Amino acid sequence: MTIVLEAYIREKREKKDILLMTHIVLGYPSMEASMEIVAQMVAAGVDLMELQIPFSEPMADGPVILKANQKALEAGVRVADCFKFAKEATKRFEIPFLFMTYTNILFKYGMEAFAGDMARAGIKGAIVPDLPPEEGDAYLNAMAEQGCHPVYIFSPTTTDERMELLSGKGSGLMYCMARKGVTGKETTFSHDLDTYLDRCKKATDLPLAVGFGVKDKEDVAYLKGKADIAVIGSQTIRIVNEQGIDAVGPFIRNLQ
Amino acid sequence: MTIVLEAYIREKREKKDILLMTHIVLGYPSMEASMEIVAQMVAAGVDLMELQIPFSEPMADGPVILKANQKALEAGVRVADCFKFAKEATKRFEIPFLFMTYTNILFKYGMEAFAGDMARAGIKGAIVPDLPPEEGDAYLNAMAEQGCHPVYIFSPTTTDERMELLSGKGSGLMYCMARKGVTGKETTFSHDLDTYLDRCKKATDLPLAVGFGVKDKEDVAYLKGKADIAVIGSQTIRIVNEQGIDAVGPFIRNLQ
Amino acid sequence: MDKRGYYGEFGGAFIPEILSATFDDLVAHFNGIKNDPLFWDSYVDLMSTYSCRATPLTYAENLTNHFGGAKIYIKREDLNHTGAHKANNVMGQGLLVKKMGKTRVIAETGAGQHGVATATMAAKFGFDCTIYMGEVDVKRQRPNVFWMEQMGATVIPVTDGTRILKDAINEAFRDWVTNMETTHYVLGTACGPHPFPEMVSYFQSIIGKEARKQILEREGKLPARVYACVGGGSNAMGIFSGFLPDAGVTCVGVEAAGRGLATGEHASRLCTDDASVGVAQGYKTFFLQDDDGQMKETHSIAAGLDYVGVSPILSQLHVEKKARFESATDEEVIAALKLTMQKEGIIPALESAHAFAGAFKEVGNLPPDQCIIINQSGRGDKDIFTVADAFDDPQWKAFIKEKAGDYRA
Amino acid sequence: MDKRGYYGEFGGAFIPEILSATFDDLVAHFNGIKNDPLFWDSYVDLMSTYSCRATPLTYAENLTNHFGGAKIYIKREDLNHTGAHKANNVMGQGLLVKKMGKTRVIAETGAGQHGVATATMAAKFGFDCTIYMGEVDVKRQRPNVFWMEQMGATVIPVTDGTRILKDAINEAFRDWVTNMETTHYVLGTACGPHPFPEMVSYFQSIIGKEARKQILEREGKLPARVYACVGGGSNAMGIFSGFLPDAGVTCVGVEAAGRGLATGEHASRLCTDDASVGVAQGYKTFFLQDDDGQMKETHSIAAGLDYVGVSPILSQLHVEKKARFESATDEEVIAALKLTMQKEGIIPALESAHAFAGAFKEVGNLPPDQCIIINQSGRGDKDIFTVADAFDDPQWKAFIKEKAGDYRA
Ligand SMILES: Cc1ncc(COP(=O)(O)O)c(C=O)c1O
Ligand SMILES: Cc1ncc(COP(=O)(O)O)c(C=O)c1O
Repeated sequence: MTIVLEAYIREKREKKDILLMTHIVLGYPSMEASMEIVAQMVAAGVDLMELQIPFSEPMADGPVILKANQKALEAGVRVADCFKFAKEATKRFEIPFLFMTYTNILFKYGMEAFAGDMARAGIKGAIVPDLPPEEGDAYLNAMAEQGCHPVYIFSPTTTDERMELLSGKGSGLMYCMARKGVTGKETTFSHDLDTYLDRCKKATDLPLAVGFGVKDKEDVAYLKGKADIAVIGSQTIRIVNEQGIDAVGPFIRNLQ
Repeated sequence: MTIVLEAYIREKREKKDILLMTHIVLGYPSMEASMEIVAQMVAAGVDLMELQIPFSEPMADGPVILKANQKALEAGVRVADCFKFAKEATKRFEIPFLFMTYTNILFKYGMEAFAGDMARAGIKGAIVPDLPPEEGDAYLNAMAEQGCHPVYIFSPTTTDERMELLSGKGSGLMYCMARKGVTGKETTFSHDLDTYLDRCKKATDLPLAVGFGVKDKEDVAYLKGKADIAVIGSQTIRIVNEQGIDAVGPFIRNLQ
Repeated sequence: MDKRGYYGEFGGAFIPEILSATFDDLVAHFNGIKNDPLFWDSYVDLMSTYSCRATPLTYAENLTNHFGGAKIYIKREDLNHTGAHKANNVMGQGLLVKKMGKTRVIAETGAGQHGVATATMAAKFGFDCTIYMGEVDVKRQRPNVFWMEQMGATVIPVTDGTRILKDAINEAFRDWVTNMETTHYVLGTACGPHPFPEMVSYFQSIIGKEARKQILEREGKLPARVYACVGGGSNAMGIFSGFLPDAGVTCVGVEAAGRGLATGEHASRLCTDDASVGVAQGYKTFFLQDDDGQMKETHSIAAGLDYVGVSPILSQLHVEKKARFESATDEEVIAALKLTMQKEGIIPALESAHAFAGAFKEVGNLPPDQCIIINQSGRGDKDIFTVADAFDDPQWKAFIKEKAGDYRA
Repeated sequence: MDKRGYYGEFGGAFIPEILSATFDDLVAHFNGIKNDPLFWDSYVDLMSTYSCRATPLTYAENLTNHFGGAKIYIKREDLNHTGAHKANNVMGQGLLVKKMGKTRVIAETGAGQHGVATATMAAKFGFDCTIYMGEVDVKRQRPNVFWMEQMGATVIPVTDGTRILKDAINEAFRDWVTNMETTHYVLGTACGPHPFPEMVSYFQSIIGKEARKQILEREGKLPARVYACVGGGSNAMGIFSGFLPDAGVTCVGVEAAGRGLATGEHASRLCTDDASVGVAQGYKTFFLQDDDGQMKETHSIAAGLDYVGVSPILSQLHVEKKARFESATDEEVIAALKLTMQKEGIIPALESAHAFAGAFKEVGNLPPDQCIIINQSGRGDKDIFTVADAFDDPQWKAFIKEKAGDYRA
């Protein structure tokens, strides 16, 4: 099953220059709203989605996603609610979903239990930014046992050697941070990015998803031919904050 | 002339059980008021008076006299004004007057000049509480040259030996502090005081003036037979503060 | 990334990919100085000319008589430049930053002591400096903010999360992942990803080294017990490290019991069952967290102890029973502070006063031929606003109101 | 009463009769300890276990580079327990009080440092303690008042006279003449009647002894100049005494020029012609006084320098040209304080910042192969209210207003 996600991406890519992956924080602004946002996104043609299980210490997230995490927790979102949500979403919608969250959520749940419930909920994989492969034995074993994809991250500071290590540990796709820093800040798409993406491509056979600062049609267009997937993170939360849930569909449609 | 003051006191004492010496701060509450207070006091039968030249740092004075010093200075009283006052008072009134002040006033004026102007103003002597004999050579010489009395102070902590030293240096009268502390606080007239005054009497042939905390008829009566002079200091200032200048005469009359 | 700094099951380096190379570099440099015999000397030289190491070991005769038990000695980290043990760590890391060729430092701060220490170090070494501080702490420790700013640092109040120490740490990491080429994150306690717990303990071990030598000189024997307050655990690690190998010495860490352990409003992670093992802020240790792994709100009168996690090294000492952990409530701490001021003329920081309170509960039961050491991690005059509030001092309030009136005019 | 402690025409003991025996006793005890070789050792022992003597001598590399002249060293009295050189004098007198068998101490205080130091010493030695402090100073140094009270001292605001340091001294004398059997007056500076100028200088000479040794160790030669601020003169006497016999060393005392010497609103007694010789507070020296001998109002941003008189020993050094006296304005002092904080991470007290300001004016003219020492008599964090006001810090004001709001609620 580990090749399921890759196969899906390659298949889709034959029809589209670039795929879209979006990101939401579960329970922000509410569980119902989250489901509605997913529906709009899927309807608008999103190809994959990250569902973030909120955590109180989202160290790698910038202000927009950070606040969404907090609000969701304040509203009482529990990990169990996220699994319930996942089960429903994967049932209702055809696209693959990934969990995104931090180590402690998995650790407290128990790695094996987490991976098992994930698989049962139909979630294809997970992105855990504070769980590097060096700390990941239990996680990797549990994911492998359940046939879930552990998605790793390349960053502009990752060496070629380390890219190969990460590529060997991860599966499904490779998440490439377009720049340093946390989510939600501006990114300048430039020659440096091209060189870096070339390095990424050389280091792995996995499909490349590029995120961090991808926010509009222009950014997405720039990535065509350089990556397989453009990841829209903070920007959809911003759209929801500023224009309401119903603006999400049009926003996504406009990106392509 | 050095025996003039002593002679006056002895002569008066033949007619009175105890003499009264009062104290005022020059310029408090005003120069005119000071003169009026002197007039009332003399009329009421006071035998000697201390005229305090105000000083900004009256270290040995308690709150009542301290405040009077400050107020007088704030009102602009200068040392020259005090000499003028003295000249007029000694002309108008028959009783002997002493200056009371602190070393710096004499020092800045110049010891010789001060003693000279004092003598010319008809002032009989001076009490300078922060000028012990050890520091007093220039002062003693100047006073002697002008025939003015340097009045020294006995305190309850003064040893017999030191009393003799002080007695040898001073003249006119010996000022005996009735207790420790600064002017203007309560004194308990008790057996301890008697023993102390006996020591004083043994140590000097000069007339004894007892001050610090002498405030009413009863206190004055207590001192009869034990001292030659009762000194009323802060209490007259309190009377002026509380009842006005015209209360001074009756207060003094009532003491005897 | 090789050695991950584990102490039993605790520690590790749970860091975002982007910091991987930065940590490799940091570990390499840290290993470099550890293996360089001249480095420690240069560190001691800096600390004894810029700060006042060796800090004294003070015999507290009046407190000893008051309790009638073992002799009480106080290790005086309050006399350090900037007023706390934080200077040790910060100056050590400053030397490291110079070696690494970086030009900017960032730090989190809770009580403000670590922020002041870092701003001070940055001024001395000529680094740019940004300090992250929870908004709640900015308010309770304004004097420290003022001094940090005057020394040229930028202080950024953190308005996310619970707006205290842990949130400042997150925010510092967010800065770091953006600026790691130029910037070193001067973590202030023996927590966080490897090599921080080891590195901070290494610099702080100067306390224990000195204290051990001093007590042997003074008493000719080792102390029965050594007390330290435990926030992140750096001052405790600092003094404990001098005595851990000694079987006869009990190391006692005192955590913040806040309004009482039973109320849940505390910051005790090791001496209660309220905490459980988790992974956050880059390392694995006991955290005060709920079943989902969300961090709880903590409470302590001492901003510097108001933290959800604790040094992984202390967690392991706890599990192995090589150190004992106790707690003191806000109220007990205020009482200990008052007693220490009035008996010895010494003002412990509210953090440090936890160690005093912990020791006071026990010292009377020890025989007079034994001695104990209390680590006074810092001085309390930085805490005047908090202490005056805790003491409910009417004259202080009147003064502040008058001052405010002047400012309004 | 025998030896009256004269330095040229300055000094003496102009004391009320009632204190005569008390001073005899004090002089006898002081002579006793001076001639007891063990006393100095016990004093150094106390200071190195209770405070952190020897205080460090810090090389100020950044300031040195900034001015491009002689190397700047800073003698770190700020690292003393209680934060200033005042501790030296107070602890010394504390030992003396124990020898005299008295049970109560009183003191005047201006900046509050001497009050805090005395309250601290009283707590440690178990003495009752009353501190006299001008009402104006109580207001500008409230934090110090708070700590004195917490350490068990009674602080009495002096509402007479100009309500600053000199008035507090008068008031302390008034207490003393009432309670001399039980009470020792711990005068805080090298002023007042003999033996205080000599005695305070004796205890403070520990600064100069250390500094001389330290600079020889570090530089292999003596400094070209030694700078100290001059309030009453105790920290200046303390450091100068280590170098006075050395012909090549110029001792420079820096007085408070306040709003400018020309404005008359200052506290400079030796470097201007505004002062003249007089007798007050028990001794003869240069005072800021009018023609009648009434003391003038003085002004300095630093409460501890805001004093009309000056040590008779310094007056004599001035007259004999064995020391040089300069001044620094409030404004220059603030600038020197800022520069020192930002370049070195060191916060001098406002008093001490006068010494820095004085040195900064000259050091650029000295060749780089020479060195100077600045005596940092105290640390500046006690001055936060004054410094924040001088810097006109809007955030500080906002903080105070908010705090006041909380108290009103
Ligand atoms: C004076 C003082 N002591 C103790 C602590 C707690 O930290 P740690 O446990 O790392 O020593 C702090 C933290 O700010 C502090 O300022
Ligand atoms: C820090 C500091 N420095 C200097 C002084 C001035 O006193 P002195 O001239 O006696 O050293 C004071 C007085 O309070 C002070 O607190």
